[in-house]
Amino acid sequence: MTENVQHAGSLPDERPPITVVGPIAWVRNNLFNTWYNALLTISIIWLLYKIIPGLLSWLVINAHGFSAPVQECRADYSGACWSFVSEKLRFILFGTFPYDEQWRPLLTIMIFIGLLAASCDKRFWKPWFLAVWAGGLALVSALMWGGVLGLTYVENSLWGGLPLTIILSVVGLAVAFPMSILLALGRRSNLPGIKAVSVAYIELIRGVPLISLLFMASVMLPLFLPNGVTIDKLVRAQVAFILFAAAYMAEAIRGGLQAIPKGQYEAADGLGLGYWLKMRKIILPQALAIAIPPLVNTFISFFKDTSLVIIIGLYDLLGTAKAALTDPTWRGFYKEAYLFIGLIYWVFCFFMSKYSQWLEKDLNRARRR
Amino acid sequence: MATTTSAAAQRQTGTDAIIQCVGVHKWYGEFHVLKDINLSVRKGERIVVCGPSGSGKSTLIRCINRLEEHQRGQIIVDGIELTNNLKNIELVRREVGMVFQHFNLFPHLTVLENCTLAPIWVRRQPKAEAEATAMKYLERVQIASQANKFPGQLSGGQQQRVAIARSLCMSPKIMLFDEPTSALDPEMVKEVLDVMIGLAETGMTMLCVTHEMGFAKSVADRVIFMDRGEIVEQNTPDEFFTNPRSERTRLFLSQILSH
Amino acid sequence: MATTTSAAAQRQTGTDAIIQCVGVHKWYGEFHVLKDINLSVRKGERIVVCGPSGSGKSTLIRCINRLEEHQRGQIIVDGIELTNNLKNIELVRREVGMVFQHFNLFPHLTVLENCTLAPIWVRRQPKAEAEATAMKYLERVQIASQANKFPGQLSGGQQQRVAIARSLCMSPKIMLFDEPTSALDPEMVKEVLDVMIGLAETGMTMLCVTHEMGFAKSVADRVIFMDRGEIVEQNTPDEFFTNPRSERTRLFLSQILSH
Amino acid sequence: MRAVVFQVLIIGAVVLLGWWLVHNTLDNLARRSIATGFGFLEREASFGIGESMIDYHPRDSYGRAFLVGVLNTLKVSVIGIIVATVIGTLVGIARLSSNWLLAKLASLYVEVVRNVPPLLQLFVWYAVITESMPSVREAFNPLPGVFLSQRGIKIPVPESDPVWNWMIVALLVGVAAAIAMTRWARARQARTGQPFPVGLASLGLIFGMPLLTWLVGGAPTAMDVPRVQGFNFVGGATMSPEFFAILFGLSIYTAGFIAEVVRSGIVAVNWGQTEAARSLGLSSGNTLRLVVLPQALRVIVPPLTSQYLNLTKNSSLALAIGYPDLVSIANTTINQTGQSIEGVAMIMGTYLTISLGISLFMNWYNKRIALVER
Amino acid sequence: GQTLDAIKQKGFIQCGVNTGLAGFSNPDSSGNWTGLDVDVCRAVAVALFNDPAKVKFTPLSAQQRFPAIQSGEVDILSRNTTWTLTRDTSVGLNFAPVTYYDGQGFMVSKKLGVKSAKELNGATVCVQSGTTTELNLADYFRATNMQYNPVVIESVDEVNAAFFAGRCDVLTTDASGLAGTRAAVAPNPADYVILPEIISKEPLAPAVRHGDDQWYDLVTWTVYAMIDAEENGITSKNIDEFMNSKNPSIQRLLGVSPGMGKSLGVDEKWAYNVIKKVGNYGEVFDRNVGPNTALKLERGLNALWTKGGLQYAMPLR
Ligand SMILES: Nc1ncnc2c1ncn2[C@@H]1O[C@H](COP(=O)(O)OP(=O)(O)OP(=O)(O)O)[C@@H](O)[C@H]1O
Ligand SMILES: Nc1ncnc2c1ncn2[C@@H]1O[C@H](COP(=O)(O)OP(=O)(O)OP(=O)(O)O)[C@@H](O)[C@H]1O
Ligand SMILES: [Mg+2]
Ligand SMILES: [Mg+2]
Repeated sequence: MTENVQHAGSLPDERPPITVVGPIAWVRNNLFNTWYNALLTISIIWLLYKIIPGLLSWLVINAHGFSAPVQECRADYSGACWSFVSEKLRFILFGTFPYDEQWRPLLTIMIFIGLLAASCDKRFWKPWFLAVWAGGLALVSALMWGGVLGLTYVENSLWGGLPLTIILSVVGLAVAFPMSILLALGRRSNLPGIKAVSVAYIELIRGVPLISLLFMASVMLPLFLPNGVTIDKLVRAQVAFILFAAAYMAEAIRGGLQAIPKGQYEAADGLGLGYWLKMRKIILPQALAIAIPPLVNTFISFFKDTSLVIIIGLYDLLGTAKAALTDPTWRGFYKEAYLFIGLIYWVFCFFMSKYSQWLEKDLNRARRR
Repeated sequence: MATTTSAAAQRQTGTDAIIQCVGVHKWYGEFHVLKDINLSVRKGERIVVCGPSGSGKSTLIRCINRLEEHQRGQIIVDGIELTNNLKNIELVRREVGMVFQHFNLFPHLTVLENCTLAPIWVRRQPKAEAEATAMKYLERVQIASQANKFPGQLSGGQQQRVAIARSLCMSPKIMLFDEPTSALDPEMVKEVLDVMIGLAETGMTMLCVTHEMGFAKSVADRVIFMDRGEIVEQNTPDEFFTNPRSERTRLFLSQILSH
Repeated sequence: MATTTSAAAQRQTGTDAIIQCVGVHKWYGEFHVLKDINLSVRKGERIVVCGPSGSGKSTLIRCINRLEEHQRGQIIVDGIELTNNLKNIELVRREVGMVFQHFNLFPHLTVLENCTLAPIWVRRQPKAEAEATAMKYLERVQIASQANKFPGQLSGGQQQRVAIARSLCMSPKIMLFDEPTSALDPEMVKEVLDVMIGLAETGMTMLCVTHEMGFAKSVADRVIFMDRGEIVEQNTPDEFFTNPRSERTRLFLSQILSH
Repeated sequence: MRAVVFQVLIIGAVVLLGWWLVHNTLDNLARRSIATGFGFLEREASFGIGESMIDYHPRDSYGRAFLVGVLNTLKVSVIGIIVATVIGTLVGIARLSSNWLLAKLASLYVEVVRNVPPLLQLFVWYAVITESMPSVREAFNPLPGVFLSQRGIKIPVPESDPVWNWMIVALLVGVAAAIAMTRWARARQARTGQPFPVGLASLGLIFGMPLLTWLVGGAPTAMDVPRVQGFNFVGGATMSPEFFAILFGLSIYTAGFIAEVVRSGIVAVNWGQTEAARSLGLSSGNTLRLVVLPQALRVIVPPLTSQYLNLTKNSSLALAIGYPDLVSIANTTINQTGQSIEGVAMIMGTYLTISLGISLFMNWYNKRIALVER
Repeated sequence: GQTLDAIKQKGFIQCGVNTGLAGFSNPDSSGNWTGLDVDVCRAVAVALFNDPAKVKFTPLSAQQRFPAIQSGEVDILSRNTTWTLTRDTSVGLNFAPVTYYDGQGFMVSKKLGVKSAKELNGATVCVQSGTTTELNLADYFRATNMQYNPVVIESVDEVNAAFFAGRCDVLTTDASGLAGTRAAVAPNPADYVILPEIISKEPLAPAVRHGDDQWYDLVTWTVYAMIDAEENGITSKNIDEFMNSKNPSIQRLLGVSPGMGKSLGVDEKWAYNVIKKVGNYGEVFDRNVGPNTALKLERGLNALWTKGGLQYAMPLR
């Protein structure tokens, strides 16, 4: 009789054994759950033990502080020379922008960061926010070029450092974006002429390294233009970036377009929406939402790739760091320089990549509604 | 009996025909989908198209608003011949509403926006007016309370009703339905059929591909039976169901009714 | 009545038990999922496990072929105790077929390849032999004609039948089913249940988590009711449905049958 | 009709733009009396190249110098793709490891490597390699005849002997035999059900055949062992620090992306697949090989292709750290001959060819493994 | 001429410099361009506009420099460029007087015990790409029938870093660069020696495009004026004392007796301004690369001809 009703009442929940919860269980389950994991854990700890002290001593313990004179650094190379960074900070960040006016690029950076941060919020994904961007860009041009509002004129050959990196990538992407939409639509068009031109463009550009495009822009562009016509170096780099970014973004958008079911096209056709109306109102809003994560990935790689303009002698962040290293007094501290700008690049890219991951999850959740 | 029908059909080819297909042929690559289709639909007529799967029903309907292109013959809709002329195609599409099997609502727009999009952008109506019209039709399909939801939040039957309302908002002269209930769960079929019957009662010209024989019986003026790309039989519903002329029709009906 | 059953249960704990759980406990982190499970299954017995959602039915079944690890107590399957010993686990798994709620067919292999994969690689059968066996079982589940299709081309009910055939191809001594019909459309449920009933008739030892009470009534030797990680009641189907002893069982049955 | 006009206009515009550029260029070239044509390729290059897979001397032609560059680029790309795939796969799997430390370390790797410009990473790797290696005189000698130093890795190579040629033939025969044996083993398994240790047997064949040939050929042991003479090692074969830096810099950078590709591919395979396979009694190795990987691959291959293309194109960064790749050599050529149009055209043409080749191959492969669905 | 008119019209000189070469052209911590090449451009700006700020600098890489001057992107190329026949002719440049006499040399680690470049057979050599150095190196080893193994890197700093890390046995570049590098970059300067052989002549001179002789003259004579000032002992500090000098050649130089400015088409006080605002050649040298800078270069070939060097100003008359 009793076996049938095995437990007349509900058994109490018991505490799990220590092999299931608690720090010991955690260590067992996460570090030593199999023999090879145990082996791995031990070798990793050994490796960290070997690397970290040396790194720490160079970075911190033996390092020379932010105000150490260069002679002190030269006397002892066993630690980092952080005074290099403090000495060259403004040059690395702003390049050859007139020293007394460097609050302007600083403000520019902050405006961009503010705009970018705001753009991350979906509540701002409204048409009027484009106007905010336009206003922001106008303000930034006024700040950087000057010549208005009592600001002295600063020509763009003097721009450099972080503002240049940001301007190249933001403006590049902003201009490339509409182009890439056209290219993506062109590639999926059923007009053979348009399709051929789009495919040829995308594949040609994607098939060659950006560096050779930049190289062409710097060395050969003068040959392509009518005699005597020259184009500003910044503009050339910017154009090369736009051409390149457009091809890559077009492919990301094409992925989004392909994900839109055929029924959406047919329904739009059935309502009598013309081609452009159909694209603008029905297809693109959906396709772009799908394409956002790969687009953000493209943004990240382009932000990093701005470092290639060094090839054509523009001082972006990497360029200013290298130029800072040519100061006779401060030659040789390239580890410190690279570490510093590497960190700046990393911070920007890391936030973008985290954001894209978050966005992807968020959009997927929204789509499953 | 048969003579009456053919006489009626004869009369329909007259000038008040709103859709006219003359010797229409269509190929998909090598495959001959539509073979010499002659069809004429009067204003206000309600036609049900049926036939086995793959017989070209969808293709025919889709040719009428040029979602597919035919290769031979003429299709004239509301006095406009369908050619490659983009302007004409857009004109025709404004007058022809289409309801798809899979609804094809725009998922990024609310129900109301789905309904006002085309009136605002194609008919250039003021937004307020378009919304008023939309609400009117949404009420007619008994879904006005959901106007601000997104399609993804509605059941299949509700979605299909929105799709019908969306077409109606363009005040089309003709409505085409391509198996509007076949993607729905059985319980939801009735909701949609009711709406369609209501629509039929207003005198709308309707061309409907469906296997809902109850619907055909109660509202159709004419039933068209297609097989292998041909129109095998056209008849009144009564005749069609009780006294089909062709052997094929009989076979088809026996299958569908036994189901 | 009750005494007979308990006597039967007593006998089952004897040596011919093919599955034996003794005082099994399991935790997910802090959460105590299985509490002191004692269960013994004879060869050829057909057991249905039911109970409210989250009561640990799946977990119990999954412990039996070690897809989950238990932390206390003993599980002995076909004479082999389940411990961390990988060899033993693989031996047990060969003898235990499992059918999942979501089929888990291998989408990159044809139906036939799905069925022959394990016999070839685990039982080392020659391909021709494995295929012959597979075709035999595919015929038994009435799907032999689909042998060369890919799972993606089949309906849910067909897929689940393939999944059953796939398990049978390993000639397991025990079959475990974890809600095999709950992901199916109503029409397809019957197809699968028919196959399972057929299987039960061959005398296969079966442990089946299901809410199909009709199935339980017609084939189960014993119904086990679980709640909050405990086995609350074990009984013959007749007793279980008509005269449940525990209050909880009664509540559960009232809900499920009213459904 | 409108569409036709539109297309004609667009193509017309493209052609016009092209004509305008060509016209300007010709005009400018004439105006500045700059020579054109590929005649310069036959002129003497008269600059040295640090490493080359074929014989090269400064008195060789520009054309040959360029070929050296192309081969060097191919070398980095091909080996880089292999290394990056291996590292990336390992890191991707490590991110999914149940070992917390390993998983965290792997994600740290990915986050760092993906978010720092590759050019910067190359500088760092080059500095690390050149600074951490001992000098020639103090070269690290882990195996007899193998030396690690600031000049790179030196390994002994056998002195020329006809047996070595025969061994290469034997190697090829071994590979062919291994392929044949794999076929046979598959047939045998189909027939009898008995699997055959194909992996081990193939290894045996591929290495055993040359070994046998070597023994039969009288086992010549004369090796060209690297030894210090003057400034450097002479003899043996070299892998230079530049090659290492570009190879590992690119591989490690690209591996960060590949790791994510692999991880997402594996995650995309439903856990139920693994459970189903395991509950059929398949071992974990067979589960991975027969069930998980074939499904993961179809998610992995398309993005993997882009990564391969990126790696190939990024190899053009080699000029920053002194590896004589095709861009580096073309740059020097352009500088000396002033024929920038031809030079850049050759650079772009070569990369385009390589890229299209990779794309074609990967697309073919992708099609082969595509899933059939309803 | 065309170029000079254009310069006068836009009001500044566009000067192409190196993207960064210590002592010759490099931006300082506040982003101002400094260096010997930079000062030459400033001097020309002073001669023309009497304002050292009326010059804009375009940093150019080795590949870019010739297209830049050819296409008119820059008006003057003051970028440590070696004066060669091909560059004078087929690239289409006119070289102003040499501002720095250099020659390509070798630096090696003391530990190797090498005394002469003749002993370098089999050495690994670090060299910067895209310059004449790369060719001279090949020529030298071919001429002496020795083997070498080049490591060709794009930027000077990377070349230097590689050498001091021990990647190469030999560092080759212009001797000026070698000395400077040893002084400033070497972890321990005493560990390195510069070999006595100079394997090439590297006269570094500012250059202008063919086609505007007036502009060329102005650049040429600005350089001569600076050298001439040093010959006469005139510096930016003491120049005002010389205004009363009775020496007619000084009077001509400083514009006290007019004529020189007019024939160049600039202000009569052009040379005065140059020396006052930029300095004479010696001052410029000392300020940028001289023994008191981090580069610690000796005058050597760049001493005045009167002191055993090669710097020799043509007579201003
Ligand atoms: N895009 C296409 N390319 C080639 N063949 C097509 C295409 N679309 C449809 N077909 C073929 O044309 C024939 C008619 O298709 P249609 O969709 O008109 O049939 P249907 O009568 O609507 O059938 P169902 O009841 O299954 O919807 C079918 O055999 C179909 O396979
Ligand atoms: N991997 C896991 N980690 C933590 N908790 C889990 C895990 N798997 C299951 N659980 C929890 O364990 C309990 C029992 O789960 P189980 O799947 O066995 O229930 P079930 O009886 O099969 O329910 P259902 O009828 O919903 O399938 C549930 O409360 C569930 O939330
Ligand atoms: Mg159809
Ligand atoms: Mg369950």
